[in-house]
Amino acid sequence: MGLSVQFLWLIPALPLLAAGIGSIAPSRDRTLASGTAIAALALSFLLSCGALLTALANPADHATHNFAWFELGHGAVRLGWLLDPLTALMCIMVTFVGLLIFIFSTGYLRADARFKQFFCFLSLFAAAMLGLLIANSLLLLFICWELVGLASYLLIGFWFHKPAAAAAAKKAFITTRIGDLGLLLGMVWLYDSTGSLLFYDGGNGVLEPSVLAALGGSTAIGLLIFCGAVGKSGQFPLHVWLPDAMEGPTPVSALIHAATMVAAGVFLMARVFPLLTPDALTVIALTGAITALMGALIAVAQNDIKRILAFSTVSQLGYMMLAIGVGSWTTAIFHLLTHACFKALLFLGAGSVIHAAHHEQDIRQLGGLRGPMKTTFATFAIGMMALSGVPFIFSGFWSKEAILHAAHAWDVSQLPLYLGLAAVVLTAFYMTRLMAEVFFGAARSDAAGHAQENPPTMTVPLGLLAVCAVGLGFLGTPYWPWLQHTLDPLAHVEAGGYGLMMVSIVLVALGLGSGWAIYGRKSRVKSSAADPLAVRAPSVFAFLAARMKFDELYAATFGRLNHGLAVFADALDRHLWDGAVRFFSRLGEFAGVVNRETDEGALNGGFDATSEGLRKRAHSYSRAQTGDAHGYLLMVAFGFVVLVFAVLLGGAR
Amino acid sequence: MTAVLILIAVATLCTAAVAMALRNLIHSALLLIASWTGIAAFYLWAGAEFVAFAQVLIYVGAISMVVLFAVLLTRQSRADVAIAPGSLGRVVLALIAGGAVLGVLVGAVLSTKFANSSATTPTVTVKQIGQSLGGAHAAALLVIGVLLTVALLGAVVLATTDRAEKEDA
Amino acid sequence: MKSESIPLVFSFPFPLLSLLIFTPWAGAVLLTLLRGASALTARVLTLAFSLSTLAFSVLLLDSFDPAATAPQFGERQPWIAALNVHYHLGLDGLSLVLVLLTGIITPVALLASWRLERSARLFGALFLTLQGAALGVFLALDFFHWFVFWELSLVPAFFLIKLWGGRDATRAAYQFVIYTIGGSAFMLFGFAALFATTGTFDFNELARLGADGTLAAKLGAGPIQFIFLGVLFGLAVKVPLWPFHTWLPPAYAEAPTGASMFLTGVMSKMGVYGFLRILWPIFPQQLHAAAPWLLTLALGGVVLGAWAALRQTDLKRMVAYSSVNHLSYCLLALFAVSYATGRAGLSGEAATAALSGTILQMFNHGLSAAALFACVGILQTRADKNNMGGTPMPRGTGVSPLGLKDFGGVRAAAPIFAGLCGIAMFSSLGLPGLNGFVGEFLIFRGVFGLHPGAAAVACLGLLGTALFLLTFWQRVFHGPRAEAAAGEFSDLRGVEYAALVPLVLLMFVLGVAPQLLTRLINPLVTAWAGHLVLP
Amino acid sequence: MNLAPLQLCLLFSSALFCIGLIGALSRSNTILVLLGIELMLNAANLNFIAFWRYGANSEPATGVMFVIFAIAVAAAEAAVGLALVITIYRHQKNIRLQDATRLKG
Repeated sequence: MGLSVQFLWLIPALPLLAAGIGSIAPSRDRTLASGTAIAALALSFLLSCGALLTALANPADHATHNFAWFELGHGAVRLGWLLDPLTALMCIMVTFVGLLIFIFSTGYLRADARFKQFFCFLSLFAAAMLGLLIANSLLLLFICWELVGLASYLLIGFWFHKPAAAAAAKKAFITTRIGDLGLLLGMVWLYDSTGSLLFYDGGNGVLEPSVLAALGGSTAIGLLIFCGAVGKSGQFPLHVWLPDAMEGPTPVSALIHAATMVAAGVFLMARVFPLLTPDALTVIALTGAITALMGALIAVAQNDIKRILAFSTVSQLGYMMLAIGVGSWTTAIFHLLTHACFKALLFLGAGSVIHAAHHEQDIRQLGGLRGPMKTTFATFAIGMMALSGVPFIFSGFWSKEAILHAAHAWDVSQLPLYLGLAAVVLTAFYMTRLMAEVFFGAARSDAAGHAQENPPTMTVPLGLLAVCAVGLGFLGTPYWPWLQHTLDPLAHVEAGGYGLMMVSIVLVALGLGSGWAIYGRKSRVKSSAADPLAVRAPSVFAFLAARMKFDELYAATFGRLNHGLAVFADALDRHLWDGAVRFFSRLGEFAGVVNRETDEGALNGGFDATSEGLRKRAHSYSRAQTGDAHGYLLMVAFGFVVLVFAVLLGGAR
Repeated sequence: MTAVLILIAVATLCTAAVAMALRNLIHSALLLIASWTGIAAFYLWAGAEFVAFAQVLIYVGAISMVVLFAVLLTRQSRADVAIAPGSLGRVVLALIAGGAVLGVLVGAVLSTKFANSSATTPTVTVKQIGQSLGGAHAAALLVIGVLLTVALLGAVVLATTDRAEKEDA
Repeated sequence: MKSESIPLVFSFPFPLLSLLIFTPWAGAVLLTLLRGASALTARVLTLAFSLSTLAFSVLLLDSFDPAATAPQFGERQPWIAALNVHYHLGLDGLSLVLVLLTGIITPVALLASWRLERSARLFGALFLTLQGAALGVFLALDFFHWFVFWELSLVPAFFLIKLWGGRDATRAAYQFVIYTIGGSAFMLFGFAALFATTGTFDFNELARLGADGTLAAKLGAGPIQFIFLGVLFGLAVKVPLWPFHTWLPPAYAEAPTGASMFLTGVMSKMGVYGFLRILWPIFPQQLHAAAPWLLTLALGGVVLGAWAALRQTDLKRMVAYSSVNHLSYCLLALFAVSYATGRAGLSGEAATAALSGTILQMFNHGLSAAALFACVGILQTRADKNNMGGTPMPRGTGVSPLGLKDFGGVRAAAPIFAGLCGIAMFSSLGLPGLNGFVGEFLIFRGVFGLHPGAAAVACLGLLGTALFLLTFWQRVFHGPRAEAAAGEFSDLRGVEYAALVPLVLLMFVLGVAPQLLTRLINPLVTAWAGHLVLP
Repeated sequence: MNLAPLQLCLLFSSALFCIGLIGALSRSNTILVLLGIELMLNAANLNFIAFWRYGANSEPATGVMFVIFAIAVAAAEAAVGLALVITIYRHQKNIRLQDATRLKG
């Protein structure tokens, strides 16, 4: 039962409908709001499966359905849907993870007064995200891209009465918008160069060989589009919003800021991969590698459970970008899919912990939850091992290996590979630290002490995600690279390379071992005790804990610049332009003042005597000014008569 | 022809003279309107229809209204209308001055030999007026326009109640 | 029924366009005569007459032929034969879009000022006069009465600001009138000189002369440059083009809500309309020569307008600056088109996109800025009430100007208001799915093809807009409850819904289906873009 | 006495001028003074028309043009003058011209 491309719009339309219903439903009616949202997403999931069947029938084909949005000139601005394995797989991932997170949210936000709005926003997000995936036009993709940004803004600021949440929402929107401006410019540049924004259009789409040949490769367009991805996917140097976005409710962090939206940048780059020139790819690879290492480093020194996971997300997104940059976009998507599952699992696990521990997020305050929260512990452990890349069983291992192999095979530079390998150790290390602090040892606060396992609406999604976190890896092993070949039948998968695999296994073991040695063997006793690493290298640890001071740096540069520009613009208005207007309006007055000043100056200059005489004379003259208008008129009349007589008598002939 | 002119002249002069002499300002304003209408009639008689209509529009239509408004806005108690002390002297002085001017003018008119006037009435159509307004006299038209704008603004500014001053007072 | 009624209505010469202009004026006259009418009667009558524009527009839409690029429904009567002045009205796609905008904004603005306390009759009469004058500007095709309408619109605007405005209303009103009249005086001189040379006031005729270079040849290079600058100055003040905008923030900030909505929604469009209808067709060569400088000024408006808005603490001034920013995009696109005119190998596509974007942006900015002013007005009434212990507050009695810091947490108290205001804000910010995006995208697409550097700089403006609007939203609606919003901050009530909901609905509709508008203007714009040559 | 029509016209205008002059000189009410001045202006206009009608080899429309402009100026003068009257009234509560002597030297 396939879903043909003409009806692909149904996939985003259903959540959109649910959002519409949710927005007008009475806010008391909780089941209606959550029920429609979940039902709509479940239907979308089924439709996505149908779409995958259709796509698998002919994986190399890009089925499209294009239509005119509005007329422009002799042509029209056109949009369209696109169905290929990439779209279908992404849709399945988003709907599946989304569905589980929706179900989890019914438990997590049970007590919130604005339950209805939450599901309304979540449905809006799902609709926009799915629209982004099925878009066959960079314009439509951009539209949905902005809409997911809006949903993210609304959901980060869901608890808007908290100033921190409101500020974080604004920061996220503005930071991603900086990247989006690059995307917008890249888009109009592309439009201007090719006359189209459709990806595939029967030979005339921008990703098709004839148009690409005519375009002749433009590094600038590729890099501008990459700007959008940098903003959305939290790449260096625009990663600063992602950790702050954790102010939103935890299911939001799981869905938007870990599994789906932030991965949209990777998806975008995978989608426009044919446009990217080698130079652009080099930049992307290095950015990804730097991000991967930087995220992992910062994660080591964080204490908030969600922030650790957020920086881990930054780091993993860096891996994906690295994969794109070294030319293997299929492995990037492979890692995207596995990461979506295990990171959603980790976030939901964290959410489960936070919910049980009455919104305590500081890992120093937690501890010992292994006992009371067995399901959560088990599933979280699976997620942690998947993320760390524990060999052979867990999906993260296979996808990360694929990326490292692709980086190894890159013929430009081996630097990304080394940075990636360094990040592997750190990833294993900080995840071990997290596990040890949260689940082992003894409870270090009342909240942690009274924590209890959550209801099934929250644990069942955890279980399902754990299954995926294990199973998904087998779709893309080097021995059976089904996923890569489905996405791109021409993809060349690096087989073999056991040496590299051994190295990476050793590095993972190193990370896990050192983490356990430092944090697990002798667990923390008091919540106020200093971190063992902080004791050994206080300055480095403080620098990392302050997130490498990026926020401070930006506040000191761009923040100042922004403020300065505002002051400048305002002052320009108030003083220069308005002043110019006032200047003209007072020109006459000014002239008068000048006149008087000169007069007085002249008087004071030594003409006192003359002026005295003049003044007397003037005074007598001024007596003629009686102020009597009649008198003046009379004078005029007599003057006239005298004049006429004078003329007559003078004999002017 | 001449009889009509004399008739118009007498009517105009009489109304003007009475208007200047009356005490009641409203009456004199109304009489002045009549006088202006007489002038318009003279223009008609002279063949300048456009000017006649302009006269009617502007004097009879507009200025008279402004005058009436001004009169109504500045209505005073009866006492003020009475002739102020010492004004008899001024009336006499005025009559002397007026008489002198009149004498000079009449003398000049009567003693001057005018060149023989053309028998045919010059005709000027509205179209010609328009053409010279837009052509030869375009600059003057602009200046007049500016003058009117300035006068309008000035009148508004003068007549506006000055809030600050009122508060002071 | 419908098929029968059309020939009846349009048996020419049926003066539909004159009716369009003069029905509001008839309403104004009626209102002045109805001396004893109650405030409610006056308000309802005003609203009914202001809706006439919308009703006539429906008739117009019915028989408007988008494919014809010449003005339609023309009316041409000799008026002052001596001056070759004709009463000449006509409507093309551009005019139609603006007439529709006027038809939408005026009733909504009246609804937003529904509860205004003082003399509803006079307010209504002035508003209807303003509406008629604005329609006249959009429909006149002869400079003479175009200018009459243009100046006439100032008078009611002056009184609306002065009589119903805030504390500094008198100063703002005088500044507004004198500045704009000063601008138009230069324009008048310019046209008088044009008339002296060509003997016509007709726009089409003048555009023809301008396009084939006759005008420049007749006038000589020096004089036409001066005339061009005069007309440019007159229009630039009205739009306003940065840096001739300093009258705008005080005027918008001091005007009563409804008047602010009309000023920003319709009157600012008169200036852009003048650029498109007069300056660009009649002085193609001169505009082309000045385009690099003008582009710089427009960019100044885009960027500095946005950042100046960021600095404002008075909410109305902030929205006013956002108008400077948004209208500068319109001018940016036009100047870019003029800049690229005559370039070898110029494709019409970019110019089409830029010009369509300009027109869409005019309409969209009308909707979103009016909605934002309505929202600020609602905030203001609530704050006044809270300050005065429940009694509505007459303006002009020393209310402190509304600051960003006076509010906070309004979203918790009034979620529906917050939602509608948020939609208006995101529309103004250019969020896709709402109307603002389409125009801005087309402008960027066009300007990039014509002058890539300008497009890149203008991007900064988008960032600035997002910055100040989100700051506004965060301060006013988020966070804990603040002083002015404390106490009873009720959600929207009847009339306020009626003022905001139509605008918000239109934002959605036009965001999803811009075809509704582009259909009307596309052939016209395509024709414009097809004739981009210098004499 | 056999007078040419031109002379008749000129006499008419002289008389009107003097009536205006006498009125302006004799009355103390500022409005009436202004009206007298208006009459004087009108008399001047009469002359223009008269010379246009009977004058030798005059430009076809010059006299008419002069009158039109003079009427415009007179309108402006009346507007400003009466506005001044109202201002004076506001300041000194009457409109006697003799009392308005604040600006004297």
